Amino acid sequence: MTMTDPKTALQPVDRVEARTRLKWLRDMMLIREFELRTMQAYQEAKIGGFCHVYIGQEACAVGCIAAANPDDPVITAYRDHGHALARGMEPRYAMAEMFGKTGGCAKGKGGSMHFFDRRTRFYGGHAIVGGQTPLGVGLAFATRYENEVLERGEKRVTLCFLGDGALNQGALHEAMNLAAVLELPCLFIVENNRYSMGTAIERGTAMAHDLSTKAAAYGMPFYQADGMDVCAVYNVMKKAVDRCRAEQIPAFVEIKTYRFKGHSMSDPQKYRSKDEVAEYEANDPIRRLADALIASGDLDEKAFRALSQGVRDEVRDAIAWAEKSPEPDPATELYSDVVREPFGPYGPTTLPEMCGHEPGAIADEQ
Amino acid sequence: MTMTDPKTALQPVDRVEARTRLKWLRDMMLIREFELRTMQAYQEAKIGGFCHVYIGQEACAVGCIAAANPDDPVITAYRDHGHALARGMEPRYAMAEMFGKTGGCAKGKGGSMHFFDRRTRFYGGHAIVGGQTPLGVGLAFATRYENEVLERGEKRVTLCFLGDGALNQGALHEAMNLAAVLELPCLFIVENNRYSMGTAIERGTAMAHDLSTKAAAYGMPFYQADGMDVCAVYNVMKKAVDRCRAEQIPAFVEIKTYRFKGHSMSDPQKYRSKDEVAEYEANDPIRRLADALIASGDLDEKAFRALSQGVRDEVRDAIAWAEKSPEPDPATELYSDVVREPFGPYGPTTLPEMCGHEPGAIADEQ
Amino acid sequence: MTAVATRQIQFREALREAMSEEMRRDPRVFLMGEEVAQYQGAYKVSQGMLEEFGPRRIIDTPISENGFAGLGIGAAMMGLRPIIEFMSWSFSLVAADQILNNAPKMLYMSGGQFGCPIVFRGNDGAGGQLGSTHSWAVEGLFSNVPGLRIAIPSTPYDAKGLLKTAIRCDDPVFFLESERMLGNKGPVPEEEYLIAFGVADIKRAGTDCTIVSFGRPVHFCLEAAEKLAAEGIECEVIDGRTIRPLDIDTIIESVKKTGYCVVVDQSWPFGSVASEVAAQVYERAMDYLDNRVYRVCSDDVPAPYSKVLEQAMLPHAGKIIEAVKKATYLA
Amino acid sequence: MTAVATRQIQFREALREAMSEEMRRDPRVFLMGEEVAQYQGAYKVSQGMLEEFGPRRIIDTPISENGFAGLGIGAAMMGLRPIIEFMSWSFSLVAADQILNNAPKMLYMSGGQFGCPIVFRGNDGAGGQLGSTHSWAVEGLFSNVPGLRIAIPSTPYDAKGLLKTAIRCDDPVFFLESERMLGNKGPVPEEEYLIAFGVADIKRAGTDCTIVSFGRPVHFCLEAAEKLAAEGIECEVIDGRTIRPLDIDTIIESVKKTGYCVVVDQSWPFGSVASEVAAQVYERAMDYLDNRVYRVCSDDVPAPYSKVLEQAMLPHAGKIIEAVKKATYLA
Ligand SMILES: Cc1ncc(C[n+]2csc(CCOP(=O)(O)OP(=O)(O)O)c2C)c(N)n1
Ligand SMILES: Cc1ncc(C[n+]2csc(CCOP(=O)(O)OP(=O)(O)O)c2C)c(N)n1
Ligand SMILES: [Mg+2]
Ligand SMILES: [Mg+2]
Repeated sequence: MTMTDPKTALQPVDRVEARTRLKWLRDMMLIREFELRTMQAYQEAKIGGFCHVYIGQEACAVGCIAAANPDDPVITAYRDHGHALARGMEPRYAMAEMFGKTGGCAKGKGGSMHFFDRRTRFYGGHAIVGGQTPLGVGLAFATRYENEVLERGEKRVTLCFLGDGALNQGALHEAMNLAAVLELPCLFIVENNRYSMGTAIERGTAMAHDLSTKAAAYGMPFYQADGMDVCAVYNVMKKAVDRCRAEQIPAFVEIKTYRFKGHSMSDPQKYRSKDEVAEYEANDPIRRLADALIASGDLDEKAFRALSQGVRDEVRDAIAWAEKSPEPDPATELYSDVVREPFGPYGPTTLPEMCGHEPGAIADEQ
Repeated sequence: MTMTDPKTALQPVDRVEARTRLKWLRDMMLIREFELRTMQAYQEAKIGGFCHVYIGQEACAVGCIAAANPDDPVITAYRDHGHALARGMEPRYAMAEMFGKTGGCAKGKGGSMHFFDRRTRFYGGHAIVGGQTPLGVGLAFATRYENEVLERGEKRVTLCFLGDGALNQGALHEAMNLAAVLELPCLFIVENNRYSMGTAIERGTAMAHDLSTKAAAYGMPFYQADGMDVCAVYNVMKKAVDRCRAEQIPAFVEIKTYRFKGHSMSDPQKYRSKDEVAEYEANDPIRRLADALIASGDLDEKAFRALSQGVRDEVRDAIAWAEKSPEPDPATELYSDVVREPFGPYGPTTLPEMCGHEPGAIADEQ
Repeated sequence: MTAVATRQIQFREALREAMSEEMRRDPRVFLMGEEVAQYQGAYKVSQGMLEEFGPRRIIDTPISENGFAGLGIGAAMMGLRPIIEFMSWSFSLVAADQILNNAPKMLYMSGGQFGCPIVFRGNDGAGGQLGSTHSWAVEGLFSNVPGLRIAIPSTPYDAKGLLKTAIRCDDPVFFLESERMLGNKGPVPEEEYLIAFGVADIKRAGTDCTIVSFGRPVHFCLEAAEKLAAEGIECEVIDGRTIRPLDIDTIIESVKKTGYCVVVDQSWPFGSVASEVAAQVYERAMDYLDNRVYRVCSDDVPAPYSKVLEQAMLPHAGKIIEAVKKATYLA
Repeated sequence: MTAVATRQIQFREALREAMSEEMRRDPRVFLMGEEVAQYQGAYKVSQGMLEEFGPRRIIDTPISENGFAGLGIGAAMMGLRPIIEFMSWSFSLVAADQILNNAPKMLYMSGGQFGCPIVFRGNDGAGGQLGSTHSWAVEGLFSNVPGLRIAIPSTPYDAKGLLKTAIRCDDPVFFLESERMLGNKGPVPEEEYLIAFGVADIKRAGTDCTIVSFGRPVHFCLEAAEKLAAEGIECEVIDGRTIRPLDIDTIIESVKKTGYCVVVDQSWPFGSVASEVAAQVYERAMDYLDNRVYRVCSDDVPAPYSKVLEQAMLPHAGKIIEAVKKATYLA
């Protein structure tokens, strides 16, 4: 495992065309733009509840998901916008969800912390720290079960993202042990942004300086990547994904990253210095990839501006769409989607508008 | 760490007089006799509920507790008879507890799995697997707090015993991480008897063949001892206890042991072979210590028979005492000890008879 | 009294049959839990199932309830149909977050995208002198939570029919068994049948007082009813069979007829199933009630180990008889 | 209206004062939880306390609720007096085993040897658009369990007095605050005072209908009572203040006077605190009731994120007015 030195060249990526890297750039820019507008909408009180933006960490979701197949399940914690978008959720459904509208990816019932997308096999956005990790192991279990018992489908791996704060939850340890003893192809991907809220990882997690010990405790292969370099993330993840797919085993991946903004929308950030933030900002994963693509002649300033304009337009459209999407009607929505087989006061279940576009896309499931 | 070869000489114990080893022998014999009579009483339906005997593991409790000071807190799981006795609970209170009598160490309210003894700083018997480990960390926290905030008492260490099955509970991992980051002098002592109920440790725990990885994940010192050799247990634990006391840090201790009987009183034991059991029985920690003491001239057959008779008498007396102890009266006992400050239907709290003998012994606490 | 030919099987066999039949019917169903496979079940409920279905569908786990409960939920989100066995529901407390925050809410939170067709099952309730930590009657806690169904059979017949329904249900089901009843025998036909949720069963018809209960205490109610019948008081004993959904209609109908109501619940009294049934009975039948509703619950104390204390704490026929007499102004 | 001079402070300040005063008084008291120290509290409840009491008594933890809840219990067994902060009671589900199996039962299981003088406190209830996992009103679940006390203040005055009592209590206390109220201001005297547990407070006197509530919804009840007063209906609003012990006497006294009763509870209806209050009111005052008891709870669905859905789900003045009108036969 080599780490690329910040502010120098990105890792070379084998067998990946420049076109793909341009797509990664656009994906990261889309997330960034989406999150900037999210912050703005939150200030304008169009978004409520808790809201955690992904600015600074874009290379993690984009690089990891690029290394996986479209039918590999993905699950994450509450800082989930980036993963949902990187996985292919249209920004409008994401934005409408935060606006609490019926057009949202969860019809306004989930909110920022609980994004879901059946079509892209994105199993959510989960807001209890660590709570998604046993679920991730369950997804991995199900893919193996489908192969081996139901005798269908290809070998798949599950991407289970978590924050460094989740290292301290018992749920993760039970999940890792289960994945190890039951041999389940689950990648535990720690987005180590060095803080859980105001707690620096060293204050909360023993052996924070060497997370390979956490993998070793379960006999799992350990991988580490520079999360400010999407190419490095992709390279490391590709190795991890390929191995776990072939051998149908779990692995543990640490991605060293940083969040440029506060923990949530109400964080005075007294626990870290402005200098520290500035240092990481100077290592912006988007800027780095753009520079590299310009240096290699695959991008010029004009094309870059067009990309910027493109994502701006897309997110502006998303907001306009979200604004227009209707508020849910309590008379029908409050008691629907509680159960699949209605009884008593409960109404029927329907899929969100988002899923309507590709009916039957995952008819094999459920 | 060296393991003594089964069926060969025990580890030499520095600075321990033969008299002390004779006491260990008696302690182990007392536990053995107590447990044999417990099994008998259970068969006779004098004991109810779940009941787990300690036969085969006697050297663990005796060796560990010998290495600690009397004011070091001790806590364990539901297989707790050995620890309570090794710590100094009189057999009568233990037996009466299982008989469900008012004279029991918990007035018949706790049962076999929930022994407690304030006088000997034995903080219980806990029946939820792994559930005692955060409590153990809390005891260690309290000893440090007493030293550093209340400015009283000596440096203490907490002995927190657990079974190998508890390795798989999230509670343990949260407890270990907390002990590590808060620097709490808690010894996590795994009595690795190779099975949790019918599950061989390799089937339930990743890296079962090298538990040092579990310690390493939290940056804790790791110790390992042959649990069939009380001297080896003592030696290793002495090192661990001394270091943790001096440095006020946690440590992880694996004691390799074996339970000669079934998991509980209703276990057909199909998961292991008779040969395997016989092999361990040939390595009986009591027989080994007795042989060693005979070989060194510190014990002869006559003295050994006297010891045997002594523990038989003591346990027989305990049973007789337990038989005679009255059944609790629901009219007064059902609603007492629920709260210390009675309200509504609740009556007052009283200490068990066991504690009455040394009033004020732990007046510094509570 | 339908057919003398009906075979008698144990409660545990009824459970096993329900699971095995559904596993034969639907390859998506699997069973997971501690000691369910090689050990043949801590209480022999799954005896022989490993042999029939193999280790990919009958799966032993380490002692990691939160982990494997969550594993089941994840698998259910992908369309599998897990049966997750808790050796005891007392151990489900370490899994409370997964079973309460995830299973019953996934469908809602995901706006209808991911359901959770899962059954959690295991022993519930006290009575075996297991002490405070091991004697939970979790219906007192968990029935507060929407999005889940709770079934609590009292006979082998109901156990089989309800468990089959639970396994086919597209939503999460908490299935509460009782270690004290696993050896009970009762008639179970060879032919397949299912029992719908939300349909109470009148286990004994009567005119003088309605007794409502759930799970194991139903037997104490029947015992009490027998004794009361000898004194000329004919009780109607209603076995709710499921707590969510609650078949309040059957209860109300009976109360309208008898005018008196006793609710018997093995959990603690405060905010219990008994409180709920009582509150609903008043709400819907106050004008028909000729006395207040009497609740018989476990005493409001932690479960003691001692046999005499435990027996004093739990509902039993004596307490029920007393409550019926008070309710009907005979005492 | 006692003294115009009484200073007004925020709910969070009242909590902080209670903790700080008790920590000055008793060195065995310490505060532990996520972000309580260096961050000054996720909701600024513990602001400044690290500075005053130092890092040995104001202790930051990793995100390990089961771990540090258990740590607190262990420390309490040794005689310390921990205050354990849950950033939200919603996160206490991962600690359910420790807080339900250990804290309230240790004294009983140990036959009177080891008590557990501990306070668990944090935000409870929905209302901030936090969605299903983060909106628990845990009183609906936890009040079933004996051995613990549950306090749920609605004003800064009550918060301070009850929290001081909680910290001095020799038994475990669950202390339920509300993030929605932390900024609320109210009169709190400079002088020390304590509020006993099990003593309800009549927040508004009235003759026509009794409204019983706990915690934040008390304010909705008062709002409803104001509006109803304008229509000539004088409601008596009783703030239970503690759920365990429940001051049923004060409630019964009021119901005997008014003849009507509405119970308002922010948790789900089934087996809730509202069910319990209703059941007890019937049991003790059925002959005085001129109508059935009306319960106003959250709707029986997972908490939605959307503001309109969430508002529709929660109790509010409009629902309470409707219930009072129904209860008093005006609607
Ligand atoms: C069990 C639990 N405890 C506490 C919280 C409150 N909380 C939300 S996010 C967070 C910090 C998590 O940090 P990390 O896992 O590093 O993720 P990041 O915010 O850095 O993405 C905390 C404490 C929670 N959601 N769940
Ligand atoms: C959380 C929890 N799950 C399951 C059980 C049931 N149970 C009791 S003992 C036991 C096996 C524990 O094995 P181990 O920790 O190795 O201890 P040993 O019996 O070998 O002393 C199990 C599964 C329990 N008590 N608690
Ligand atoms: Mg982080
Ligand atoms: Mg073991």
